[in-house]
Amino acid sequence: MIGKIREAAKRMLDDGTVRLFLGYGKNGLGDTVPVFLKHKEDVEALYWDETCRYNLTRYLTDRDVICLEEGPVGVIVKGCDQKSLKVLISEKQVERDEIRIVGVVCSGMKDDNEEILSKCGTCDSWNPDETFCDIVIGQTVERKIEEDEYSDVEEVEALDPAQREKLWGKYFDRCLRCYACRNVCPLCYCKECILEQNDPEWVPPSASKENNFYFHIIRAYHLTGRCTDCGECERACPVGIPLRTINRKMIKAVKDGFDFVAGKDPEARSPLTRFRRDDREDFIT
Amino acid sequence: MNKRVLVIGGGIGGVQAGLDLAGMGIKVTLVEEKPNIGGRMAQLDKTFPTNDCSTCILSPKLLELASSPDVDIYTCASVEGIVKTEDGFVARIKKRARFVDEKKCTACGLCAQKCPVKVPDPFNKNITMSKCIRIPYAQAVPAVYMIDREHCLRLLEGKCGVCEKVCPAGAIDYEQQDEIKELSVGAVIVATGAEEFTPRIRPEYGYGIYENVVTSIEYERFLSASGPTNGHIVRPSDQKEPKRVAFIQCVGSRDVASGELGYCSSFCCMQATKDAVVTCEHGPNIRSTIFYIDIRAYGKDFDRFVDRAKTEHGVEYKRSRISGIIESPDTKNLVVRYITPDGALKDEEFDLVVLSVGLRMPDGLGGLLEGIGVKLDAYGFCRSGAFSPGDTGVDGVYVCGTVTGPMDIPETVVSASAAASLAARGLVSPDREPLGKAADRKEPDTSGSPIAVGVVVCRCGTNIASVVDVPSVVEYAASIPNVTFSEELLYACSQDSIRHIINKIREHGLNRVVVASCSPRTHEALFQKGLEQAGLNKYLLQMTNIRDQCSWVHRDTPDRATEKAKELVRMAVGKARHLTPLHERYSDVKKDCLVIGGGLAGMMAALDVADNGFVVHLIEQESFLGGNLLKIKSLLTGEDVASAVERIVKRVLEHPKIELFLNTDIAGIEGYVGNFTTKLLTGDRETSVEHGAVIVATGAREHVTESYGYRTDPYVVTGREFETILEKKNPLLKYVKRIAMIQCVDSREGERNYCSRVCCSQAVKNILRLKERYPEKTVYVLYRDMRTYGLREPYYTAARETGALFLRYDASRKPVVEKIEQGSFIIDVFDKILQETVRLPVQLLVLGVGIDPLDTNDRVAKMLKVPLTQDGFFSEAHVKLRPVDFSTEGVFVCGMAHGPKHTDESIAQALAAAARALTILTRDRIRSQAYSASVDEALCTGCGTCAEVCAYGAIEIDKEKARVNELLCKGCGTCTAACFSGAIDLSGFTNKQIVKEFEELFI
Amino acid sequence: MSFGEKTVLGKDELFRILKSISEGCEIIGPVMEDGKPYFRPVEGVEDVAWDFDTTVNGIKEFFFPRRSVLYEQTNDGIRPFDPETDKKRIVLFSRPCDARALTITDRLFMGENQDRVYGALRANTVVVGLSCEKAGPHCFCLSVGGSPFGTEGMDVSITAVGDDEYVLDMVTDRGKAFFGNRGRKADSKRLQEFETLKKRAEESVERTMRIPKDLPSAFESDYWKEVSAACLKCGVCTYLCPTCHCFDIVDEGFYRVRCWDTCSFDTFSRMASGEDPRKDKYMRYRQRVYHKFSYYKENFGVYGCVGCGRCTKHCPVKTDIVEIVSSVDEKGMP
Amino acid sequence: MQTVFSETITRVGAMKTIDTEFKREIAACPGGEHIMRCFACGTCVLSCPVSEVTADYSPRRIIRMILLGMKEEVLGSEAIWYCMSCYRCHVRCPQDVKYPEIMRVLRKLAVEQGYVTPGFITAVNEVDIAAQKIRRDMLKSILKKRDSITKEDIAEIRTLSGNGARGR
Amino acid sequence: MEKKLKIVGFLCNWCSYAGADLAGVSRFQYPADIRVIRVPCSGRVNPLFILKCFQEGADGVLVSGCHPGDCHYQEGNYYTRRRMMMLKDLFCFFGIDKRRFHISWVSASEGKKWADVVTAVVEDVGAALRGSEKQ
Repeated sequence: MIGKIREAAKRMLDDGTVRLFLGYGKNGLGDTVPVFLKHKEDVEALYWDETCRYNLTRYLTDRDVICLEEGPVGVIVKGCDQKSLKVLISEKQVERDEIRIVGVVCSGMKDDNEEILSKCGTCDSWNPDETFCDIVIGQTVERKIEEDEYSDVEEVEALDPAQREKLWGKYFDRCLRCYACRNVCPLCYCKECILEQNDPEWVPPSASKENNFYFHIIRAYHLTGRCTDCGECERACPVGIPLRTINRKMIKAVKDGFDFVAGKDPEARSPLTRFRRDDREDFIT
Repeated sequence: MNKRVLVIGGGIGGVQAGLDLAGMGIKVTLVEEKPNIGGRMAQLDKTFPTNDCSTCILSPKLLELASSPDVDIYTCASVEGIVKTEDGFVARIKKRARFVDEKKCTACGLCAQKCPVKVPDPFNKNITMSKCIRIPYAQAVPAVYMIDREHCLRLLEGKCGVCEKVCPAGAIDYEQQDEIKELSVGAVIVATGAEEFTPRIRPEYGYGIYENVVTSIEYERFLSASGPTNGHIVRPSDQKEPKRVAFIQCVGSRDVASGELGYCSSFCCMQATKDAVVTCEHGPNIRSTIFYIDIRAYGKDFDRFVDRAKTEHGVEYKRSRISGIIESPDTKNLVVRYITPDGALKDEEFDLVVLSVGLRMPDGLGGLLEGIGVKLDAYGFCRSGAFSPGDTGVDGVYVCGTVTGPMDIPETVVSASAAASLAARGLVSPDREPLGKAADRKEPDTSGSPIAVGVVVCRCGTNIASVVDVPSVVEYAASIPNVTFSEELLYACSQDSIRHIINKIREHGLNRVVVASCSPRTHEALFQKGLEQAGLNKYLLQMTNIRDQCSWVHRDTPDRATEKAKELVRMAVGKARHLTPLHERYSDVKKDCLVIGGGLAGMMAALDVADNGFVVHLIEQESFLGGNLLKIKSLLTGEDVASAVERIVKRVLEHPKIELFLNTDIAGIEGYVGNFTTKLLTGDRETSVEHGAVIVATGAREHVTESYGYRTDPYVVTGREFETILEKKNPLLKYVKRIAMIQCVDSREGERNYCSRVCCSQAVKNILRLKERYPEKTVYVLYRDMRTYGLREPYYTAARETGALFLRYDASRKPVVEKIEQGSFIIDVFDKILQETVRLPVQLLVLGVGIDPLDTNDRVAKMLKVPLTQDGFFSEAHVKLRPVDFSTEGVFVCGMAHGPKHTDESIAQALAAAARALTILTRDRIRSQAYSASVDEALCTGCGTCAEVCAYGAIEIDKEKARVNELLCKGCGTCTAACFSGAIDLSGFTNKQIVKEFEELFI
Repeated sequence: MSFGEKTVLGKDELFRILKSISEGCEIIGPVMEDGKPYFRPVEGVEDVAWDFDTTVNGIKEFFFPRRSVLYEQTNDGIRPFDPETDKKRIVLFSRPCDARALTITDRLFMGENQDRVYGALRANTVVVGLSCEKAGPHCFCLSVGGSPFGTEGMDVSITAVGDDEYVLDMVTDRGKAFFGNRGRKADSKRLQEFETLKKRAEESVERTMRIPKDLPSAFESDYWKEVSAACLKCGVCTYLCPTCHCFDIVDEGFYRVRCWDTCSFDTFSRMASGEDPRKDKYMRYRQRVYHKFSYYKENFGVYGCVGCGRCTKHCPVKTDIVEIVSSVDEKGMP
Repeated sequence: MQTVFSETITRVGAMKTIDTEFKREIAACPGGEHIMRCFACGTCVLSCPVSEVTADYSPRRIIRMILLGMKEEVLGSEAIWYCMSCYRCHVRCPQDVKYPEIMRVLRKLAVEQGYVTPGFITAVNEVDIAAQKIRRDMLKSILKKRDSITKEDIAEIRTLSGNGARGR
Repeated sequence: MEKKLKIVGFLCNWCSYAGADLAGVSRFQYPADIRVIRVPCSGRVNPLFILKCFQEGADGVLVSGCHPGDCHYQEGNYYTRRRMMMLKDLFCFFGIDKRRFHISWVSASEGKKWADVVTAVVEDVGAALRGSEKQ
């Protein structure tokens, strides 16, 4: 698999179809890190194994990365990353013809202690979408996709308001406001996040429990109908807050409320930019 | 052709006609006898059915007229004579001297304070005394004083002269002479109105003898906060608050005393109901009772207003015409004898009696009108034909308002607009040079200077001050940071208050103004105009509602209401600090007009607009024109309908300016005032038309009833079907001897709790037509209230004289119809007079079924974004003063789409809608509001979310940035709430302004 | 610096001593939360873990809190806000690198104009250190002048010497006051064992960072763009770093609040005019490296880093500072 | 005279024939022209001094019976004889029905159609004159004390009319 | 006496604000705990406003607009409906009592309904606060 990836990258860099190639490599300690290759000679730095968890589409909107080289960019995407890419394209952040998509068949990523990530069990796109990617590397994998009952979300929904507040209070007490969850997310591409504005100031920047509550509510709301549950935010959080549970709550709400799943169609926009005359009204006073 | 129109009379009719004409760019001269315009409506406290304070909804219109550059107003003036010339008329106007220079007088009131001579105050119906030099009332327009020449010591005997000494503006001029002016005009509109009956016409009511018997208009002054008693109801005899107030209806109306057959004055039932409700509101221990013959609540939401009066306010309604009043000498109370429903006589003592006096024609007017060949009817009214409302038979002379017959305010406003459209004929055309562009005043740049907020807290008479402790709110406002000036005013909306605010702005160098008063929806424009006159950008105004949403609704907790008012003021200042100057944007006007519906109203509106030279696109679903009118043979007043319809349809078909679309549906209407694009569907052919205004005339349909076996029995017909039977001499008539007409079928109950206005008159018309040909047939009419209002009452009298028997029934005890066999019924109805059930054998049932809205109203309403009423008819902008407008600019309504109405009323409304549309089409440019979205390019990521939610397609994305088309943007702000990064904001309601507004609550 | 004589105590007796000392004190110690070690305030000594890897958050936040109110708007003007700093506290089992980090942050907060909050908290808190038997995979304390058996910043240093015996080393007078005459004096056999354990611990520090002598000359090289390309500009490395002490002061309602800030955020060095001297990502990452390994060293003679390795361990994209700094000579020099 | 259609109109319980032409018969007589204008507003009943003291006398009901065509009930009723033609109802009627004139016509028809003997009319006139005399004498007695009348005197007079109760 | 609550009401100018005016005109009484902010359309109400209200100490928030289909700006309240549905769901998920956040449709002719809505909201918010104090 690694050989094919390197060869594909080399060809692209060589014939100039891409000026920059985003892939996975190793650092000194043997950890997998994102690598940015400019020359066909560097393709040796590319690796592929079950720890290539990063969602590289994040860097397609990072001005500091894109401006490294003029011209089209090649990027390796797994099935889950591809969904984020579709949302980015639908929100005009990435021009389809300015990127070359190298889909890699994934057999489920593993975390630090070698267990398959919970998101991969229920993932329906181990095989990247041929019609969407430029090249797909690896044999298609036939597997039975586990039914996603959103048990983590239901667990929280079973609590009464006071218990919920206590639960999230515990987590948000830990939150450092380091914004790793925001900065790792491919859909948080705003030039200046609403949290950093102070005229008017929407959420105070200091990391008290209450302020953190409102930070996470805003983030969850801004991802409603857009988040594809790639899970990077939860992985990046140093203090282990179950951020995926929050995002999946909204994914479930959007699914139930508007029968919409993000990341399926690069043309479809978030349901909050659409409406139906007969939308639900059971919550209206 | 001379482009000036003379409007005689400054009541609400004359004012509305003047406004519409000015709106079309036509010069207007308005002549009013009294020292102020506003007429009787200015004397009213409140108006039904919404209980709006009359002055509050009237003064914006008076101010708009007074400040319009195209209108000259002559007050204390009368028209001596009018002579016809080839290109119009020459009017001789006598302007009586005011002895006060209108240009200089600032209405400061010093002269009145010092004037030693006391004179009965005519505005307050001589209840209180006023001074020899006075202003009619606080919010009078024009706000100029006047010396009463009959009582002035200086004028009569050369003594005193105090007023000249104290007048700071040097406005007093004793030498001022009456002037005569010759004025040549293109057309004349007579809007001189009518006067009230003096109750002396019925001496048995003791008016003028018993102190506590007052007329309805005097009582209005008692109720009015600016009246003699500042809104407290007191008995004239001992100035104590009365416990029980009686209202006696039909004083002078429906009475031979007012003319051969007597007529009804149309509005007294509802005015009494409103006054009774306001009286009950003054406190739990004050009750009102109304004695009436029929309650004529025929207008929109009138029946619901009466029901609310009964159920929520506890007003008692007693059906009994009062024969006389006796005063018990010691207590000065008044004993009123009435008949109870079961026929017993009862006496009840009242502390105060209000006589609901009707209207009659003033005597002097006849001479002037006859002079130009205008004929008056038996009652002295100047009637015009049903199919030509406002017409006087003399070309160029038109009439409107109560001079054509007693009517309520909405009908007056409609007839005024109609007269304006007639008078405009030939004076307007699409290529008229545009209206003078409002010179953009040089506004000082307030961005640099420190924020100086002025706070004005309005007492609104007692409306606010009776609940909210206004002085403490003013004092509190002064303590808010950046507030450099705060003050209270009795009526912030009055012209003198506006001038006062303007002075304070200049004096204190204010660059933000907060007005705590009533709803910005009704008064924002008024105060904004004040700021403009003070040289301040009018968008530096922030209003906050401490009346409709505070004092009126927190009456029982005055302390919390006061605290709320304070916080509302602080919130308003919070937002005001961040207000920035804004400027309106201009867009061009397409000169065509779209008329939806080819019925009578649609055709008349289309003809009127087209006759004035503008292209009309007339859309009709059916394959023929005429709508409901085709099913009517003649009108109550006798005019033949068929020939009239034929004439109108012919004119429409041949009119060069009318583009007719039959069998056509509307697929969609896009755009906004001055710039609509409508997609039409004829079969499968789609065409689109561009136009600047829309007139909705979709009409209505007869109600289909299930009652009394109508659907199955040929001998049970509706009123309209009976008319066709009469016309076609149906053989059934040979067999039928006795006919029963049952009124209010399915009306005024349950969901359809409204009166369809026309069924009573239809029954009367059918009786008269029937009896002309078959005098021997017997007719029984079973009714709940006979609502043949206005000049239709004589026809009701004539119907009784044919021998038709009118039996009243209660909703709780409806007539029981038993079908013996085909064409033979027995009706049991309880006759209150005989106190027994009377059994009537009849062969034919004629049902008065009323009128329902069309089911398609919903679809049209959605396309035009206009609301429907609870009953499904189109809901106009204001029931009283904007009866043909929608709140959406550029869209108007007329005919039965607005609600059930008579044929002549439909036509009047059609001409009115045409006039209103012309006020738009005659302009080259439309000023659209200043609020618009704008994008901060540094923050915008070009994601396009804002463009997705914009209903007006006002946002495009180019070069990865969103761009707003300010002309299309309507300022709704939906995009600002969709944007993640706060890159797009809405001027006038920016994120910062809204946050700073609610943040004040938590400091 | 230590007094030289060491004492030995059994685990139970040590536990009892610690219990008695921390009577009436607020206890802060390492606990496991959701499978990760954190320093948290705990109820009692019994809740504290005796053996744990490098904790996620260290002890910095107990002296330089994430959020502390400085001033308060009261009816009669703005008043300094005094958090109850006079409460006695005890930090149990701080690792040598965290304790040594205190000496670095002391240099900032305890200079001539001492920080009111930080100073009070330092004065009222006893720091009980626990030496590292075995270094973690990311540790490189030796390369920056630290040591797994270091005692800098501690009041007393405890070292486990096998079969439940602990060697105590009183570092400060306060430490001496608490633990002075406890336990039997360490005999030469124990001291010998202590030295061998120390040597073994130091050998277990696999990672060494070769800090270039002349970092400034690599300032203009494109090297920094390459190495910082993957950086997400989040605040994980700085907020978990025991020596990072940058903060921002904001007004929240009635309070003027000091809260942590990080040089990697876009708004950190943006000036009122909108101009930003360190606009691009690589400039900010380079600044983080130079601050710790060049400027701090020049000004104070010690590196601004204690080699705990948290920044590499917790970085979402595993940016390895050791490799980056070590390869400057090779790849970054002009 | 057109043909008369007789029909049965039943007042609950008693079936009576009605004559729809009765109202026209009266309208044809001078003074009765406006009978059909009545819209039963009740002013006549309220202003009638006789109604005030006579429960079952109501001018309005008589008019209604005429309009309904109950000829026999009307001409045969005692009620039509109570009217003392004081004309107060006539003055106040808003529709100028001229009720007293209609009473004169009814009385003429009642005599012509044999419901009463001619002599009865003179008897009624005599009653009117006697009633006026009694009224004159009573007034004479209280006029003496017109400047010092007391509440008790007034109460005493009221007892004669049964404390104002109708129907005495 | 009922504790004074701080409830912020965001009212759309064309329907709900007019309905509130009509409630005034019809003198329908309702509790004085609500403070109204006039916005052009309910679509203008940014969820951030509601968050900031709660954050700054509001006891309850009410967003009121035209009935769907009546919006003066054609579609504003359709988006409001979806946004508020998601926001309310989110609030509940994090433990904010759903009785403290209300959305209502009040048209220009529904004065009585406005008074009833405010009364119901004030009761709900009061109950929610009493409920949480009990815990």
